[in-house]
Amino acid sequence: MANQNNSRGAISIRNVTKIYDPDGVNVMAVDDCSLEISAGEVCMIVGPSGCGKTTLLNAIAGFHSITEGEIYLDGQLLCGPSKPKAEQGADRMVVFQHGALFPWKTLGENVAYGPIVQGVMSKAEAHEKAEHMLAEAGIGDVAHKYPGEVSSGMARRSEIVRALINDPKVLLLDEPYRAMDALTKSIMHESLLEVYDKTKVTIFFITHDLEEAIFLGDKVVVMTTRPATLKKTVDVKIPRPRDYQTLTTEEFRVLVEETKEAVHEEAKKAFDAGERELA
Amino acid sequence: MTDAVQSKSISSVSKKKSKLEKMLTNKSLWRGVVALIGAVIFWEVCSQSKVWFGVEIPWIGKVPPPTEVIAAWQKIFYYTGYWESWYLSTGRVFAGFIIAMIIGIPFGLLLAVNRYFRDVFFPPFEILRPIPPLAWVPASIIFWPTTEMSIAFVTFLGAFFTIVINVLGGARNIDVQYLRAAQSMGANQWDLFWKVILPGTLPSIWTGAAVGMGITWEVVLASEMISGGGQQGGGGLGFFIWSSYMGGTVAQVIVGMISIGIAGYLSSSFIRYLGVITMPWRRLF
Amino acid sequence: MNQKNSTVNIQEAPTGLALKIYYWRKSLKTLTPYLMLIGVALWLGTYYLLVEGWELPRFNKLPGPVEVITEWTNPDPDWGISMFSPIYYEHIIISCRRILIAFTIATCLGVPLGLFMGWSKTFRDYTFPILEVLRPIPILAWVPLAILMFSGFETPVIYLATLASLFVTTLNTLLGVDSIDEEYFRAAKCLGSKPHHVFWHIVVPGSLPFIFTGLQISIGVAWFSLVAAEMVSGEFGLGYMIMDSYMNITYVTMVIGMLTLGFVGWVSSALVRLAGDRMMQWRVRALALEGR
Amino acid sequence: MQQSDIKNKNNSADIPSAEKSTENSASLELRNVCRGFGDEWNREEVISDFSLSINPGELTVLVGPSGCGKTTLVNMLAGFDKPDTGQVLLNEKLITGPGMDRMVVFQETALMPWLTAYQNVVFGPKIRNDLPARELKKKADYLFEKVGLVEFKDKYPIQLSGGMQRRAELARAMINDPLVMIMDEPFRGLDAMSRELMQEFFVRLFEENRRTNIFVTSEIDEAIFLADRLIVLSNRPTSVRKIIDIKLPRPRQLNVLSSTEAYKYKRDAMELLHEEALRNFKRSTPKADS
Repeated sequence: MANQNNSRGAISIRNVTKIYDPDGVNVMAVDDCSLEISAGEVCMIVGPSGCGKTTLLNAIAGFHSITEGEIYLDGQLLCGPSKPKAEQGADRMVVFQHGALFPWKTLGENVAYGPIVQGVMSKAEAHEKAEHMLAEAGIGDVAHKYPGEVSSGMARRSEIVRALINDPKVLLLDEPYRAMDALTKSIMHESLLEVYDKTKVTIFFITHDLEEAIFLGDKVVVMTTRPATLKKTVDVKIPRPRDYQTLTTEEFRVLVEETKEAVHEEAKKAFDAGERELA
Repeated sequence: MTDAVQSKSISSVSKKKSKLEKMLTNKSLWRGVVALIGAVIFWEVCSQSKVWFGVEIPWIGKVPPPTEVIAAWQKIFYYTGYWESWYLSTGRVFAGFIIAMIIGIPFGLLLAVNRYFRDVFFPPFEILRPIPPLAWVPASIIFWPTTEMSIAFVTFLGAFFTIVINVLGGARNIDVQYLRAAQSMGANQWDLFWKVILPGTLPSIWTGAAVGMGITWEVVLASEMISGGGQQGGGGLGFFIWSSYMGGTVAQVIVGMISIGIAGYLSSSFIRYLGVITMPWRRLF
Repeated sequence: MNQKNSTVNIQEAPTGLALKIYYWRKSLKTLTPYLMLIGVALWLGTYYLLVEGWELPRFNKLPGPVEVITEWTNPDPDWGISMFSPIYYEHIIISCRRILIAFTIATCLGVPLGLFMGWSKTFRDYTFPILEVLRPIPILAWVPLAILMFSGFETPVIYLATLASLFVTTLNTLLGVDSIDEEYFRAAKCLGSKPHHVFWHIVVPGSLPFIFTGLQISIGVAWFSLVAAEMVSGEFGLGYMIMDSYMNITYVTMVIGMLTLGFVGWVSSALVRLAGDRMMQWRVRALALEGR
Repeated sequence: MQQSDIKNKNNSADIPSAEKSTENSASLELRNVCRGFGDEWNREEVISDFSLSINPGELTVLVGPSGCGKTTLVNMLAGFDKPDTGQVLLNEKLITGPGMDRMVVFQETALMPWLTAYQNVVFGPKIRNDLPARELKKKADYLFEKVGLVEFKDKYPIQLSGGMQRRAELARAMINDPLVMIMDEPFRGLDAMSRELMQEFFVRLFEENRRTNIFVTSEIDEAIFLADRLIVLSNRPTSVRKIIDIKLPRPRQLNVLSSTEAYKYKRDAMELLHEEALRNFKRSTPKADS
């Protein structure tokens, strides 16, 4: 299933602005943000919580519209002035922060749901492929279990398999490992890297943890606090395949040192804004 | 937690729409009004269909139209007996309800707190609970000397089971962390009960009360209809509806139905209001 | 540092009945079952003492437990109602038939109505206010109208029980649809599902837990209204039996009627709970893991 | 209330008794403790033959994979849970139940939602009424100033951010002058920024009165930054895989984490923990971190 030709999945975001209008109080969440993500690249978006990174993801996935600017995927217009809201499709698969596996379907049924519903595969074919992919991801024996019965680590892994079975152009991840403790997180990182090395699918990954960004990403984009604009872009030249030893190499430490100040500054502003708001 | 905090700071940046303005432009509110008016018109047309078009629509055809109901309501609006039945029914409802709260809440809390008490008293409670309250009406008429007391007893039963179940449920799933934190700060059994379990169960006490109130109105109406029809029937909205039905003025029956609907709604919102005042910390959700 | 095998399996884990017997035997060592017996004995004892033992002034009119049980188990009962008399079972069957009809109509109407109200905002805006206005009116207030609208005895009684459970089922189904997390809808759309997929694969299974809580309340409410309707206008059924035995002062059959009602009510809600667990395996297993 | 203000408040002249209790900090000890859960057929020994002694006046950090029984250890130290066999001792005396000499701050907030922050903090002394009202108020106000929540005194917990709730809980624990503070992954739910600020704040607090502290976490950076002594725990059944003495200079600053010495400790711990986490993942079931 590995699509080696990484000629697809290039996203180009051009001067996108997003103004929310909750009950008449218009608020700018994204301000004139431009970003180029080449095909097969792992782009990490780092920024303080609530700074509008998720708004960008929602725009690409087609959950929300954008006010100005355009977003292209492999040259085709996803959304722009003429079409503010992109259609949702399996080419841009989203993995949510708290997970969205259907609790009433077994993990196998969850994974097979996409192809069946799109009519791409027959029921039997889809289930067979689902089981095969789950086994490949090392959790083959849980295919008949319900999401409520397996650990959060396994559930998250099967959610990524559910995304990959549709052979998406882009994987959109919204802080997928935030609710996990650090050690399960390190295993999740390794499994994601494994999946990436095999499929070379473009990954748009949102996180507020800088070390996670540098460890996983090819490019790390630091966003300002609200409204979100690009503050700093760092190219991570660490060779692939990477493993947890990379976390303690000198090169990694220097990169963290370099970007830490920028992230810290933005986080402090967001933190104080939050505190002042509550007082 | 901090995400929710950040999003709040978004709205403080620009002008806030006033509450009324928001209400008026709320589309679903207008649709609701249209739907209600439409329903009343539909009722009018169907009831009048015999007179206007000569064809009688099944079921609704036999029901008097709204115009007739309003006329009937105006007629008895100034008739003291009508408001007296309001007063009597509400009195009975609150009598039964308050007794149910006074006995039900401590009983529920004791069931939750003390294991042995629960082992002994929960089985008989569970055996009696499935018996619908109205099945007790004849038995309570036999037992209690006056009809007034028998109605109050059945109303008490109606609310009692619901309140106890809600209080028990609420008290048993208080987060164990609160109890542990209080214990490590030197709270003895008594402190734990008054300072942690009681406030922690308050929300489910009020839910139980709101549901219990709904049931008491149903029970009072039924007991008034069943026993009120008898000798020294003491009036009340249930009796009012039954006697209007016996007396053949169906429009007045509908007036009775609407008034008891309003009375029920007012008393439930009163309970919700009490809940809001006694739990200031919940208002901020 | 010795790494012992962490899970010590002494013998194969018992399941199903064996599991229940195991827990039952374990509970025998504790005080609970004995206290429960004491509780029931206490209740029956006081009932017996007050009515038949000391025959206190107000209580002596009521039939005592001994009297009721002897009548209940008496092959040819004095007042015609006992375990062996066919008329007793006729009442039960008629009442259960009425409940079955009312409950099925209410479920077949209420669940789809609730699902559509949850599914499309406009439909909800038009129908929810009407429901909310009618809901506070107690079911019994509908009795005169029901008798007027429907001829005969059967339909008004069933209409009342249906109306009672219709409100509860619709409301709880609506709550069920609202309780489904927005992210499930997004994930489904992302995976390329068309509207009807989303309805059958997300909305229906997602709201099932609330639907079944609603059905449990609705069966209780249905019995509540059925008894009342039968008392006031019924011809057969348990409610009528109780009222009839009150009218001609045969109080023993009244108590039998009440206890039967309680038992049948309990059985019907147990059946609904069973159906719920069967339909929602995923919840049962998740809850089991949390030790509930 | 800027974070920096908290620092210069600390050296204010009159420090009420809460801070002078350095000399009575206590030592804790676990002697071959065993604890298991479940019925015969799925009996699982979460902790078997576990021994550890915690020196007085030290910040001991326990780090280990999720589900390795850290929380069970905390519950036994705090007295909420009793070991099946073995002993848990405080100053050589057997621990029988919860007490105010061992105060716990939990993972999820245990602030009572129906009490304001101030009422939560004074809850302990009030029910024990072992302090005259005037002095209690002075002590509470001092602590509120110290944790930087003066303007939030009369807010309900729901109105406070995650970081603030933690600080209120710290104040609530400290007002009882406990001999030992036990922290069970208190900063886990916070976002990265509040977590760093809380870590810095907690270290300042510890360095000031050197009270015996037990801190449980699964974050390695947090463990190294806070610890005098780092205890690396193994998978179930929990045992001590390694004890690492963190010789980083006190008072600790956040940038100490990017020093080469800190990286050496991190690599050392990572090695063990990654292996444990992998084994745990293969066998893991969704049981909560018991």
